[in-house]
Amino acid sequence: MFFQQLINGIVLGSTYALIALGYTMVYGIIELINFAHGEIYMFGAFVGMTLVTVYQMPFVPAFLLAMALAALLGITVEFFAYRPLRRSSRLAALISAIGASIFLQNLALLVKGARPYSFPSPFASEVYKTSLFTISRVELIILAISFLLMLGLTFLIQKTKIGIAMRATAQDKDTASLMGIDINSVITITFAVGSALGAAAGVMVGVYFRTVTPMMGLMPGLKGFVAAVLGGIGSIPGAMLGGLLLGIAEVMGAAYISSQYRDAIAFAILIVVLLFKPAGLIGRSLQVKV
Amino acid sequence: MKMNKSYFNVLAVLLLSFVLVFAAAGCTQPGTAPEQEDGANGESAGSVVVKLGTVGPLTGGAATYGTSVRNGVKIAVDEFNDNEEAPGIFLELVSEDSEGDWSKAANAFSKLIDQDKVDVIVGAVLSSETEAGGPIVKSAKVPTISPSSTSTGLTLDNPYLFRNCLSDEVQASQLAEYAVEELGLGKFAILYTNNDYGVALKNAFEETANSLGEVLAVEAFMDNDENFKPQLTSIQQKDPEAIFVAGYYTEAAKIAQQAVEQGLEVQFLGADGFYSPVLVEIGGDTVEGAIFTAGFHSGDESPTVQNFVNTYEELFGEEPDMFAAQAYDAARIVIEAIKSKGTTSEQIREGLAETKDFPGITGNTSIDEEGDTIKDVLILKVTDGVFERIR
Amino acid sequence: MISAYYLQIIILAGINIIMAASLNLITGFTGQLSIGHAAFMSIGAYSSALATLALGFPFLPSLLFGAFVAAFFGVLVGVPTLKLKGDYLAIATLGFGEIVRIVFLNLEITGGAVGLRGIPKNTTLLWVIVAVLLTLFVLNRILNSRVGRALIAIREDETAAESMGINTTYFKTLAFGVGAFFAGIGGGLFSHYFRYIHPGSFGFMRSIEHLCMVVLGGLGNMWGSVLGAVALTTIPEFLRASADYRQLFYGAILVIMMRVRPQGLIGERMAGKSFSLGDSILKKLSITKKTGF
Amino acid sequence: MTSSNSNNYVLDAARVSRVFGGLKAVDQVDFFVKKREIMSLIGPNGAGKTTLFNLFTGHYQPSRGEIFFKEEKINGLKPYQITAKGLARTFQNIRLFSKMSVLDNVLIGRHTKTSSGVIGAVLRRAKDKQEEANAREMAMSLLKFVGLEDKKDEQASSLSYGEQRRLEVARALAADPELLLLDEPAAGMNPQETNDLMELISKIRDEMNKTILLIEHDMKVVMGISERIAVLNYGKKIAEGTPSEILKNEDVIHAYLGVAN
Repeated sequence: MFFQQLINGIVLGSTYALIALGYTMVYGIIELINFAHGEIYMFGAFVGMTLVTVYQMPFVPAFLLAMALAALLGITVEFFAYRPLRRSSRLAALISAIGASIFLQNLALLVKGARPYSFPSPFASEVYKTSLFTISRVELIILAISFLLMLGLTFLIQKTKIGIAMRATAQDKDTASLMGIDINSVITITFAVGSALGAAAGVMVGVYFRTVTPMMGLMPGLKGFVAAVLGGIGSIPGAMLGGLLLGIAEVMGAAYISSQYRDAIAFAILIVVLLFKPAGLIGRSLQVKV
Repeated sequence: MKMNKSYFNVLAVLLLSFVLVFAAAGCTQPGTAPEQEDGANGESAGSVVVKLGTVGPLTGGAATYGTSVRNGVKIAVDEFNDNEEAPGIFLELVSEDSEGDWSKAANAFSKLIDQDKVDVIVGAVLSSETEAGGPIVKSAKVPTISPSSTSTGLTLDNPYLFRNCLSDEVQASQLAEYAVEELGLGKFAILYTNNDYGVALKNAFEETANSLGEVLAVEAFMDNDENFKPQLTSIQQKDPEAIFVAGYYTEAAKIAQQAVEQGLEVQFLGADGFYSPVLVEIGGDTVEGAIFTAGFHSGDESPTVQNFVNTYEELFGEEPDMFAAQAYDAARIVIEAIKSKGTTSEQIREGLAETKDFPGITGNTSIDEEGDTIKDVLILKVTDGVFERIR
Repeated sequence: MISAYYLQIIILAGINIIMAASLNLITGFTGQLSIGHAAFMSIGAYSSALATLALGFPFLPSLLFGAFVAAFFGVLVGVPTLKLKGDYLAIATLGFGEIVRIVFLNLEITGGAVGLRGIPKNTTLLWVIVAVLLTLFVLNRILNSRVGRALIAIREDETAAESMGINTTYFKTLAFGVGAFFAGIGGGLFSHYFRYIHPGSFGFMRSIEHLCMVVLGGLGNMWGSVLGAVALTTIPEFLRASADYRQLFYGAILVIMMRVRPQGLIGERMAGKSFSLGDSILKKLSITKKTGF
Repeated sequence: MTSSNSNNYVLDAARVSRVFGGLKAVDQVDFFVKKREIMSLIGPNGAGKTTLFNLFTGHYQPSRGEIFFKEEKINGLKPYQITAKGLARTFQNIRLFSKMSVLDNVLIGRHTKTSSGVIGAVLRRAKDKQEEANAREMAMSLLKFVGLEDKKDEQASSLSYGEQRRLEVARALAADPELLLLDEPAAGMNPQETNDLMELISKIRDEMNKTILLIEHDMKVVMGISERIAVLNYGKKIAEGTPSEILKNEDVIHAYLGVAN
């Protein structure tokens, strides 16, 4: 049973990790907790579902189009809710983000209604059994896509020009700007990439659980954020690690301690980790300069 | 901030005017109320406007249930007005959002009572919401009937609070008996949603099932959870013959799906929370054969049921669920009380308290001296993607 | 005679003033970002209700009992978590809040998922007014004293504060304890007003709501908290008129308000001292250094 | 070996080292400051001067070695505990409580010498009022001492650079310290302000009987007021002595001219 639960945790955790990546990228650049990220995830799931069910689009193009549209939404949200507050306090921006989140969630509610939509899985529901665990095809696909996206993101950040610009901006906005980097477009691209990843997670979760609802972003959004912090917010490998650990912790807690306290156990682990690693697992806390 | 200030002023003004427009529109929901305003109170024309309020989550995680309730009530109200069931009496519907938060539900109750001066309320939806509203309607003496709050003892010591829903204890124990005696099952697992509904079902089922057979595992989940694999993996270890899912349809469908995916081939059992087309929409083949208790069956041939189902589909583009049906019946019970006793709150309360053998779409309904419902429990089975009555 | 509905809104606004003002002490004045204030409120609400129901306490002692239990947990949480900074502290308080909610959902003594009913309705407008005034009075006095200076110094520059001989851990814990104490009072008033409590109302969205009140009103400004609490209690009620568009407008209003007044409704210095202080405080809340990718 | 047997040593550090991930920022430094002395610590940028300060004030813990303040071992103590023992400091990059008033800044400096807690704050008993009044009186006299009494109600961030430096000194003095550590007090000052500062430092020693240790790059200040000078380079103490001795020291000249040994 242990290995089965481990697999359960890894699958759950990889979706958290994808959501956490969006949070952490935005945070790395402008130190904003992008509260509306959960709604972008929801939006991505809706777009994917609509394209597949209404327009009969094959899965892969639908998936990519959902990512693209979510990227646009991310840019729009940044433009209206965050950009005007860039010079204000971080908490003002946080409240604006919360407002944007409430707005988007209820917009979806008005347009789509409260009832869950069914997202028929485009994959055959095959199950692979080994002696230690069973894993379904959807789960394997989710793991593979998550892995590919994280690989792609790492490449983008480490090897491309825009990635270097992002890292430079994250380090020091003013200096980066003096070096001729257009901060606004770096932020726009960061939102686009982060939102696209969120949408990818949304579509995959939608397919996995075969449902899409306007409220689906609420808890995963929170968990994604927690995962990002657990890993060390601002750090991309941290977000991946944090997501996986949170998923595994949640599953193991439910399996071996008590399913009633599933989330409580996950949060307790989070707090304990932070007490020992106050800047998250991979986050570097700089020594306060006196 | 170097943004154009006047631009924001324009935005703010726009928003405010929106609010005002909706303020005007919100007072009377178009289509539900006749032209006469309650200011005249209809004395001269001999017409009376009875205001009926609803409270339930229209936003937030439980919005789907609250919306169903509002829809169900709306059909009953429209029907009453359009058919002029009681000439001279018009029903006006005012719906308030509780966000699924009981303290906000309390605000909604107070607002309906004090601002809108409603005469009767159908609501709230979640038990915690109705619990919070109970003291308010009691002191304001506004009769209230909840279509879905199943919490044990909810209506005790409150002569103004009634409900129209199956008792969790009755459903769960009848289902457990049926499962053992008719289906020949003996080894059970329970997966319950950690709210008053799930807990009450779990407790009752566990007690009966343990006396007739054996409960091997009990696991919990939270409302709006999506991933049930850890619980299902633990349950699978115990190798039960059946899983009783004490929760609502969305989660139940996902549970069935994930269980089957994981190779857990057992009989699924459930309660009236399963009753929604969404169960099959999402669950597909995996919920095939699931057996659950319910108070409503849309396959029922009776004209009232068919009429309701058709109207609902026409108006809202979907099949009604259990919340909508019970809400419709609750509103019908209110209407019967108005017809038989009168239009004041006190008369409606008397009428509600005396409800006996009301032939609703959710079965014959009586209200006992505590304000609780006595109704028949149906047992349904998912057969070829539709609900079939098996008892 | 004032209608029961308005009375209820006024009472809720009063309770929210207590919540916002006490959170302002922690976040606005001491600079420690907390997203778990509802947890202290729920601890106060449950303990005072249980003191009334199980121990038969009169109202005032049960309120104080709830407040002290909340303060105890404030200190208990504060001691280990306060070495965390900025968003890491925020997330730890959020986690604490969720843990508390889930514990209440599963405990037998609190009625678990059914909630706790039959609490006598002891909270009246008079009680709320007195509690609000006392809260503001006490917080104001604390802020205009040696203790308050130490708290604000921590927010302004923790390193320099420590160099001035301020035991920063002690004072941060103190701020958490005092903040939690008043949140506990707010919770006690809440439970004895509604006569029923359930963990559902103390989730992280409630904590976020408290934070919105503080930031919207103006960080580090007690009048701001009063205004923020009143605004965010009444706006959703006004918006009931917009029916289905209500929450949509609520979200839009938050965004627009922050755009128009990012420093909060009352951001800058105004009459009285502790009831003032500016807006750029929040840069101090970001201690987490950027780590880059 | 320097030990704590000389009674007039206010500060006495024995073979103190501090390593940051392989880099020896401070390397086995012996160091002492005598009572009522004005002493300077100089060295090229990155020599470890501020790190040494931070070791004295408890912001950093030494990797090795011991530090005594008035014959009492202070390593392991937190900065606030060390301040309470009578060692106050200013910062290289001014660290005022910028949103607070000038007077409040000084009052915070008085923190260790006052004791009112929450109860006192709320009740304002006679002794609390008395304590507050005394603290204010003391703070005002310090503001007068540094020439800022007219600005007491202004926000600290609104002061000019030189004024901010003086306010930092007043704030440190409010703790009534025996030893005052000043980290580059003349940095960024114009010649007039620098002269005023030198006068102020002498006054602090002469009128208030304080011991002063300062880090400074401005040689005019260093040579003008120091009785003793210690020179750090690459974390090591390379020289120590009177200003005239230091001026003649070969190692020091090399260090400053950047010529390799």
